[in-house]
Amino acid sequence: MSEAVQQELPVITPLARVLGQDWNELPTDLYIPPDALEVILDAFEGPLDLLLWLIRRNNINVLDIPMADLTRQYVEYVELMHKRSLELAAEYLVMAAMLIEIKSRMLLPRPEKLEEGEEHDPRAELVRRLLEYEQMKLAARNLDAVPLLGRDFQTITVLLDQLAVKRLPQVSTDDLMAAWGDILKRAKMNTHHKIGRQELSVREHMSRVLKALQERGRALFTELFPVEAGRPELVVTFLALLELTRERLIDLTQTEPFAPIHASLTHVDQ
Amino acid sequence: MSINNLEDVKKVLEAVLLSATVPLKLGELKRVFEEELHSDFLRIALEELRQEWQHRGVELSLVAEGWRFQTRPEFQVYLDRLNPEKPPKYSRAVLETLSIIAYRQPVTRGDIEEIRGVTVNSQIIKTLEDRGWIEVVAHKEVPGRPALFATTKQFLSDLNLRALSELPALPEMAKETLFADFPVESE
Amino acid sequence: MSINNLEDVKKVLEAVLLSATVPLKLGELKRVFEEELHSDFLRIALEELRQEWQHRGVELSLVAEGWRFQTRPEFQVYLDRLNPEKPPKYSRAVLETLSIIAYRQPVTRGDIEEIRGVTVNSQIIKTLEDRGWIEVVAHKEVPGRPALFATTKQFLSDLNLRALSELPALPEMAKETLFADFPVESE
Repeated sequence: MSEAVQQELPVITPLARVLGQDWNELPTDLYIPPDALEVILDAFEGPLDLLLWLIRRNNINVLDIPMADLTRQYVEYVELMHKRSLELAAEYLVMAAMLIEIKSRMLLPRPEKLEEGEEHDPRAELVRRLLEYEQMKLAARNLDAVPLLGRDFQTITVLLDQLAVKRLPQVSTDDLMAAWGDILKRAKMNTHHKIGRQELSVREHMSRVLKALQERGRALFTELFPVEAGRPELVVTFLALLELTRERLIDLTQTEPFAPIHASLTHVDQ
Repeated sequence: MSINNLEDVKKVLEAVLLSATVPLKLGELKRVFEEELHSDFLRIALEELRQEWQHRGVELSLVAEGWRFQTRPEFQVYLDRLNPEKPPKYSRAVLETLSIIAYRQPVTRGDIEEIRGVTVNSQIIKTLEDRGWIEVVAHKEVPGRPALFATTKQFLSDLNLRALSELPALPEMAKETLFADFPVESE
Repeated sequence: MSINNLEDVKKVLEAVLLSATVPLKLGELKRVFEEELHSDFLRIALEELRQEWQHRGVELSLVAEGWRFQTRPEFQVYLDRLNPEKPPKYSRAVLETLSIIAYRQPVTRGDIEEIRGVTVNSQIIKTLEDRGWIEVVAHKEVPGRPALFATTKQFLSDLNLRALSELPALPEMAKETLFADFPVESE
């Protein structure tokens, strides 16, 4: 595990650049060129991180920390930072106070054993926190190594066929009737005469005749009748032609009596 | 992983194209490989890939912007069930206009306006024309020669009707008043 | 197209999952079919599909939020050549905070600060919330009612995991001291 811990030390490559020289490691003594100090401080995530680094660098057994040495080193770092007027997070000072307190308690005579086999060690709480932080630090590194969406792999979203995806509103005959109902309610028209299905059919044939004439321009009157259709159809077509003429939508022309009758779309200029 | 055969190239192309959010051109696909691959080699790989996907719900196709995977239209029905968005609805104005054209054809825009009592927005007519439900069948010989609109065959088939006469008869009240004072006849 | 065999079901599932924008659960996949398909039948189809995609650049994966297709990490090198911008790396502070929430959830900001020994910047929490990885699941009934954070399903899905138990195991520490009186558990 100690290798893992070594790797986990804050790594900035180079750690700092001072007077044109790269610092790839933290110095073993306490002298740190002032320009590098801020960079080094930035590399630590807080007092626990700095303490862990001191412990691991000095190969200290975390369960048996020599408080005097560790406190001295830590406090010297903090004082150095302070002297350089670096903005020092309050946590660093709180930790210094805590270390000094543990150290002084260690100097006092050991109290009686609290419980069977268990001795109260003033360092216990510090050790617990150090180990817990170290564990989360390692866990964070492991977590970062897990393949991550967007970084290490991507999801698939195949495009939808654009034509198919466009949904058009559907209309039913009920919708049309309802729309008519709305119109009528608004119009409040008076009743004069009835028009039923037959009229509607005439209207449909009016459209059909107009379409046919639009394609051909001009047609023989007789050609406009769907011969294959039954008698009612022929009658309706005839009514449609009469109605179209009455509404001046088509012209019926006959050059002389008994000559073929021609139908054409009305043109103003004719 | 080194790329040394057609199968490997196809595997990479498939992964790249499936995960892409935009169509990719041949030049872009080339850039994916460390090795300098010949365009023809890539084209062969793409063509083989396209054939392998031929009988599936997703297809590889070459569109103007490049190569892309897309769903086949036949599978849209399944995707729709997954996202049952409310189907879009036509506005009341569109429906009223459509019903006037259906029941009173051929009619001009002026006729529709007179019946509805309000101006008919061009967008409404365009919506119905774009849908392929109405068309201009003639022009009325009055000043301005306004277009006469009628419904199309497609309108009938989309509403599952064989002829206009299959449109539902209007309610009694409606029947009585429907064509009264209809502007065209009232002259 | 009617669905009457395993191959057809697989074809539809493939098209639906390839075009989906989010992972799909079994229940959602069921809804895609008009026929009432048995869950076990769908599971078999999904498992067969997963195996068919086994040796390709894309894989069918079951994550916390459901089934989805995704590229294999080994193919990322090709995708990166197409889109050379790498997503930003998270700082140690963000990663440590995320780990604490992931392994110790639910935790308050105070709990996180206690473990890390420093104040937790609001920006760190916001970064993780914006990513959709953590959320407030409750408020602790102590003065100030601090928010209790937990990881989301999306966090698991983004790490290609189905459950928290699939997270990498916590590194072994000197256990006898470590869990002696962990603040969250000590209440």
